Amino acid sequence: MSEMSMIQAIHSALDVMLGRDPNVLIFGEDVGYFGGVFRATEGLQAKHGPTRCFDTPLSEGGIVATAIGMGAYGLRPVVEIQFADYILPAYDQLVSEAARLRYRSGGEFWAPITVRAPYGGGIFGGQTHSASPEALFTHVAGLKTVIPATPYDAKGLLISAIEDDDPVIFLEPKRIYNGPFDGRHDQPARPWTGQEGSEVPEDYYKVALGSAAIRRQGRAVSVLAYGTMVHVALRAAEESGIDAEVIDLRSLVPLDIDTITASVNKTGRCVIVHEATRYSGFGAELSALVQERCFYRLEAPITRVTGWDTPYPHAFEWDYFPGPQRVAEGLRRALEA
Amino acid sequence: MSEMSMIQAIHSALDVMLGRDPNVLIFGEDVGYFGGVFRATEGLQAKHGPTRCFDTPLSEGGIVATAIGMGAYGLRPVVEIQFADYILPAYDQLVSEAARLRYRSGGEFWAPITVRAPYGGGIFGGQTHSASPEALFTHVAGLKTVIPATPYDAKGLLISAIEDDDPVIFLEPKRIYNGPFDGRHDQPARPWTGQEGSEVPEDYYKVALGSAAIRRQGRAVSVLAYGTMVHVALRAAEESGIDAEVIDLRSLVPLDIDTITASVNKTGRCVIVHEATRYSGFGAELSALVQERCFYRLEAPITRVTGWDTPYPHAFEWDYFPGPQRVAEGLRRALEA
Amino acid sequence: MRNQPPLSLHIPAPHARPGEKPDFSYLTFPEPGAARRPHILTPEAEMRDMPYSLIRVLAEDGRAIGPWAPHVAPETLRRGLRAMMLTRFFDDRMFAAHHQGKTSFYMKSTGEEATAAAPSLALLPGDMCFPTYRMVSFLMARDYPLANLVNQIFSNAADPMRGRQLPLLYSARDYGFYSLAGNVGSRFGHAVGWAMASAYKNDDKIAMAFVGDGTTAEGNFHEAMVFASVYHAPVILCVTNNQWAISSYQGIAGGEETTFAARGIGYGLPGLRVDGNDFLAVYAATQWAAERARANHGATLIEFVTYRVAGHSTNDDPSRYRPSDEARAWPLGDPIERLKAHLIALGEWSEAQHEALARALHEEVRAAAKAGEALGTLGQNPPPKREMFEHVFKTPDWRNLEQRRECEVAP
Amino acid sequence: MRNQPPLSLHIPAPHARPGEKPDFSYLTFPEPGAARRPHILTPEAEMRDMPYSLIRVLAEDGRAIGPWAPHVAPETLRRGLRAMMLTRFFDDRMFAAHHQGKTSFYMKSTGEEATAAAPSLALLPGDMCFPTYRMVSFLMARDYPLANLVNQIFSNAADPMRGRQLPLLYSARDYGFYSLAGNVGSRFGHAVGWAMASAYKNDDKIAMAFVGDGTTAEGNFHEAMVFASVYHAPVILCVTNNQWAISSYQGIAGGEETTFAARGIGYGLPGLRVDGNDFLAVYAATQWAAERARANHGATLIEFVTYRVAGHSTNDDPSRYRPSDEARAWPLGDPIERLKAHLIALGEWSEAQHEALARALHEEVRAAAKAGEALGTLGQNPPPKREMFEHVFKTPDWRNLEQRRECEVAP
Ligand SMILES: Cc1ncc(C[n+]2csc(CCOP(=O)(O)OP(=O)(O)O)c2C)c(N)n1
Ligand SMILES: Cc1ncc(C[n+]2csc(CCOP(=O)(O)OP(=O)(O)O)c2C)c(N)n1
Ligand SMILES: [Mg+2]
Ligand SMILES: [Mg+2]
Repeated sequence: MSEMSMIQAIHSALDVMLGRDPNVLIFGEDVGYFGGVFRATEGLQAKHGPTRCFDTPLSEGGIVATAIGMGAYGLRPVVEIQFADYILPAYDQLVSEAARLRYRSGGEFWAPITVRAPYGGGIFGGQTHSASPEALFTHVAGLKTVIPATPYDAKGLLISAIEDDDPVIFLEPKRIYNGPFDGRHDQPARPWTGQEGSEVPEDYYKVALGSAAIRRQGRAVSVLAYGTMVHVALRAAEESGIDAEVIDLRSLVPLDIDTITASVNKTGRCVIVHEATRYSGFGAELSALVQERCFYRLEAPITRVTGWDTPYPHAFEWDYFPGPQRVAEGLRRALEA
Repeated sequence: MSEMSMIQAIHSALDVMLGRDPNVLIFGEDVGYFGGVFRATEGLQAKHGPTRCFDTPLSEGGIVATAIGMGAYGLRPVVEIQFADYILPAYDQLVSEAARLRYRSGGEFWAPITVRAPYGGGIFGGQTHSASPEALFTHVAGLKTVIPATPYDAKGLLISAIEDDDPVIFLEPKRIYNGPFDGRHDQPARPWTGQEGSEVPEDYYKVALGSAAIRRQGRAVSVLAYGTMVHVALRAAEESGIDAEVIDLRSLVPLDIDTITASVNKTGRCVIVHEATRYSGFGAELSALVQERCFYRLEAPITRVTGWDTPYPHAFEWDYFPGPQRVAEGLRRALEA
Repeated sequence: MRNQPPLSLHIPAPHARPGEKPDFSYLTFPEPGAARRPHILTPEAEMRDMPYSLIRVLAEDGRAIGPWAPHVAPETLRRGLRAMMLTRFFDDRMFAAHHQGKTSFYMKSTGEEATAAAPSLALLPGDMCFPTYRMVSFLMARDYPLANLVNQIFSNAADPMRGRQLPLLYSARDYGFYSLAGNVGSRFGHAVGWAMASAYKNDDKIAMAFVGDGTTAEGNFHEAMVFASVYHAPVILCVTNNQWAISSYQGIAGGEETTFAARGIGYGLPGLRVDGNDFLAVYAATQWAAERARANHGATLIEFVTYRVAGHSTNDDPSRYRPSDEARAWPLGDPIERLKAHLIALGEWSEAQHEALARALHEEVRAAAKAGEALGTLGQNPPPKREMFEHVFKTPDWRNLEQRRECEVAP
Repeated sequence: MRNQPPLSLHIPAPHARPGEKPDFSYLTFPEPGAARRPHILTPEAEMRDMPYSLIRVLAEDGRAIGPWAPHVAPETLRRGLRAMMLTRFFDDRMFAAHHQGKTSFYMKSTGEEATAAAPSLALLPGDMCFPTYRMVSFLMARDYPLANLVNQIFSNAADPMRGRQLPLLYSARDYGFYSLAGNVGSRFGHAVGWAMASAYKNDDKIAMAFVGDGTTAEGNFHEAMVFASVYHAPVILCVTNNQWAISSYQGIAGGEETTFAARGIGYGLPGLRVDGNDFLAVYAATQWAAERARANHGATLIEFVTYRVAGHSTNDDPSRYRPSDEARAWPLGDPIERLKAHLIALGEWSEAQHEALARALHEEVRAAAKAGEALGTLGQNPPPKREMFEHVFKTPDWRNLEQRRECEVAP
């Protein structure tokens, strides 16, 4: 065990897997010699060799296509898309190829690839460094979508993703790479040190895909969140004094539907939080599932607290980003009703 | 007025607009000399000239990028993507460029383009000729998404889309190009002749984007549908004898939220129908909106009747396609509860 | 400068449309045997003439001439001939089956059979082909069971794709034939990745991938070329230029601006232009590129110049957009006739043998079709419904299980 | 065949890493004046040597020599010089402003100023440039108000992008400067479409678009090339090869396999390779391609060979991946110094004038920055919140209106 930031935990997962499995290799833009713009692969090329971790042409479609072909051969490629905003040139490869390869070939070929991408806002990244595209993947049968909220989970989930025989989109909330940001942007940034989830084993371990974590037990209202929003939600519960149960989904596909329904059946109220635009966001699916399964226990409308239905607006970072006050307001709405 | 099939109505819209506005031009794969694989542009090249309607290289990304550039110049390009399945190579252009051009440039540039694509199943088209990708567009701020269900609407909505100064994704339910398929695949195909919505003016007219049509008044349950599913839902109401109010959304963005909430507030029950995979489909957004706005009037869980969460499986067409029996079953579920 | 005529938009148009005389004058062909054959380790900079030439081996009289004439055992040539003939019979039968409602869709490869049959025999076991939908002759040359093909085409209970995939979008891993899909071009980069994996593992296998002339316009064509070039991937990347992409002639893909083989130059890759109806030329070019790849000298782009004799698919009527006698005017002949003439010239084949083989293959196809029909055609005896929910993931998730139950009880 | 060594995966690596001696031996340059200048209507087939040459005009001694030496009024040259100098001062000031927390992000174009300043002056009013983020010198050469730039960089209430866009992703329609975005390459095809629209309308305007060496690997580069080639679009497509893409040297984009200009050959387009630090060469090549385009002869691909002297952006420290003295070793010099020497050699400029101009520009930048700061820097005095909800659509829909209300009352 040692204390790690999320980026260190991700680095450790990659390092461990390169060491354990010669079929694991890493590539992407600037991930080789330089170690990635967020340093997730720092030193891995020097340590494991130039064919284990290398730079690619600036071509997301090419990166994912190459990974799928390698996966079909029998390797386990882990690729980095520099920002989730830039995953769209690879979208056809992910949807039409990776997601369907096993199904359409009657099980003859499959794509055991992991696509890592820093995602989300809170860093004044404007329209092209802030995207939260998770709903574009959750709609696609055959893709798994995973989002960690702590260093411990990041490492354990990433190792699970790499060893998974299905294609996994692994979205990393870059705002919490270095500390558990809770949305209070006017306060000094906190490091991961001393925070829950920052004790990380140095070696191999897994956190299973498809199990949520209850980050805060509560009886008044269930909050469904993932990534950075878990921390914002915890903060909102604290600030508002509302006895919220905060559930960190960890993976959106597969989804831990049992933990969700158990919690909402208990509290009778539900608030869903995400950074992505609201309309057709993953919150819509969560809302639909909850009302389908917990209808008779719901005492108030399910509330969504999300990014607005606009492109990510650079100068309005803190008006767009769903901060603890907006989440707290959502909690109050869910309780008042 | 004359009777038209949906494909004829679309053809007529294109013909009328080529005639009215020299800034309108049409291009796409096989749309020129040949007139398109579904014949939407038949004869238009011969009539209006080779620069008004022409073939393009097989490159959906290139087609949409070219259209955006033309739109920025001041033209109104109408492009055809041969099947909606093949729109994904253009997805980045639509999301990162077309949808944001006006916003990011402070209103200096915009993309008044219309992207037509035959979509949906029911034709034994398998995984790559059956896609219903509407939810991939509705999540994107800045894009409009329109889906007609009758010849009259197809022409009027398409003309509105072409004249609209925002980018419009115009999805054409190809199963009903030639007749109003209601899901009874074991019965002989019906032509549009004599069917409601097949009387179409020969000239210019518009159906406004953002207004739904109530296709059947009812008091027992509201059915939200679009495209082919409108006809399936009507059939399901008829077969089941349930007094369903069938709402044809016509445009998903902008959405006619008032018509929807008024109906559900009246009936207290809601069934949502679409062909796309269920998880994170557009039905999820509809479900979320309805429960947010009509919570206290809902007497039963909102039900979704949709495609399964699998790729579109060729041999299982009629097990996958939400037919009238499955929709009727959904209506019964909504009433029994 | 403003005194010149205004701009105008150039829209390419083919030389002949329905009712007009076929015109292939745009194609200029060197004589068989004329193209030079560089050493396989030649640097790209010394081969920049190759994309503008045309590698041809079979002369009018059936002899194999020039530096590209490969050493192929007559037995291998007979296998190739058999594969091409079998393909043609099979295509005809399945096309007819579509008209009888036994399947939803079919596509023929008539006239192009050599571009897949010859590579099939030139590649080694363990190599992987990333095909297009017009390459069943690759499988035919490797004795892939006709029953598998037929059962997939009929989507019956024995369909190896379990009813999930369109007819003719085959997958045959053990035969070195990668899973097809309906989207064009999106597997081109997989081939590069697969080849890179082989190099990464210090293996000796190579990959060979195909796209059509039309498909070269897709972004993924370029991405594959870039990766192949940068990492010296042991892959052969091929463009089957059959002059048409559905109704669009090759000029719409840029074929009037330069050759498709010339695309290689922009990536520093050798570009070979090959008579695609010449079995020996296709075989020789494949072998050249394969040897170069196995020698760690990286990728080659090959353009196979051929002609799509049939319509694009069962949905297509080519007489709507090209002269109906265009196929007959095609100057490079028929690959089957040309290989047959060569074998006869070698004294390794005869008209009588040919006829006997034709009868046997015809019967083989008939029997396979009948057996498939007995098992079931489209909509009759499909695979069990549960197959719809398998293989979405390696292990079904709760949605797959719930929905399977919902579907199985559905009315 | 199986007796040869196994395959191995080639990973390109640059000639020098931090701590090593800079090494540009991979670049071979013909002398200034040496490259031939084909007539603008020359068919592509007769220009296939051009991508492997290098168009250079300015000699060591400041003279303009050879067939590419353009006729440019000294006044124009002085404007170009001024634009480049202004850019450099501006870049330095804004880079510093980032360190002071006044903006979120900045990118410099140091060393590459000629590649945008010269085209800005060579194009005609009404033409449209589709730039990269390293081309503010294009705007500087057209006297775009510094206030607009500064206000956008500071995201204050006077930001012409209304707070919605990152700093430095400008849009200036009236100055012939198309809206930038953070995604690389995705506007390359817009330029082709824009140019096709001009041809469609029988207009006389042309487009000029830029991508970086790294960005050539994106699929949209290829798609733009294909459309430009097929429709003879009046567009100049440019690759600014500054040797680096963030930390990846140009070999990772294929630059060691051939030149980027050679990509043109594969599309039947002329490919010019140009000394990007030579203002006159850039000007001359732009003019050549512009004339060809306006004469309805279609598109040209130009590679500008230059060097990215600064880090990629304010987030980057290039000494982590390349020798810190690499910029000094760059063999093609500094575009400002070279143009200055030329003007002096012409007798149209002097050291004293240069110094006076430097002082004036420095002050101009200082004043603009101050004025912008007074209006507000990042987070101080942003545009009104309602701007967040405008221009998503031409007319806000109910979601925009509801959410605007929700946001305006938000805590
Ligand atoms: C991405 C994509 N876009 C469009 C199509 C529709 N389509 C199928 S085949 C085809 C033409 C392909 O032409 P070519 O590449 O020359 O191959 P050929 O059919 O001649 O063998 C088209 C447009 C498709 N399958 N995939
Ligand atoms: C689609 C996309 N992928 C990745 C990035 C991240 N990125 C920004 S600039 C850059 C390097 C670009 O290099 P090059 O094209 O050579 O331009 P230069 O910065 O040298 O001017 C990268 C990888 C991006 N902006 N867009
Ligand atoms: Mg073709
Ligand atoms: Mg660069």
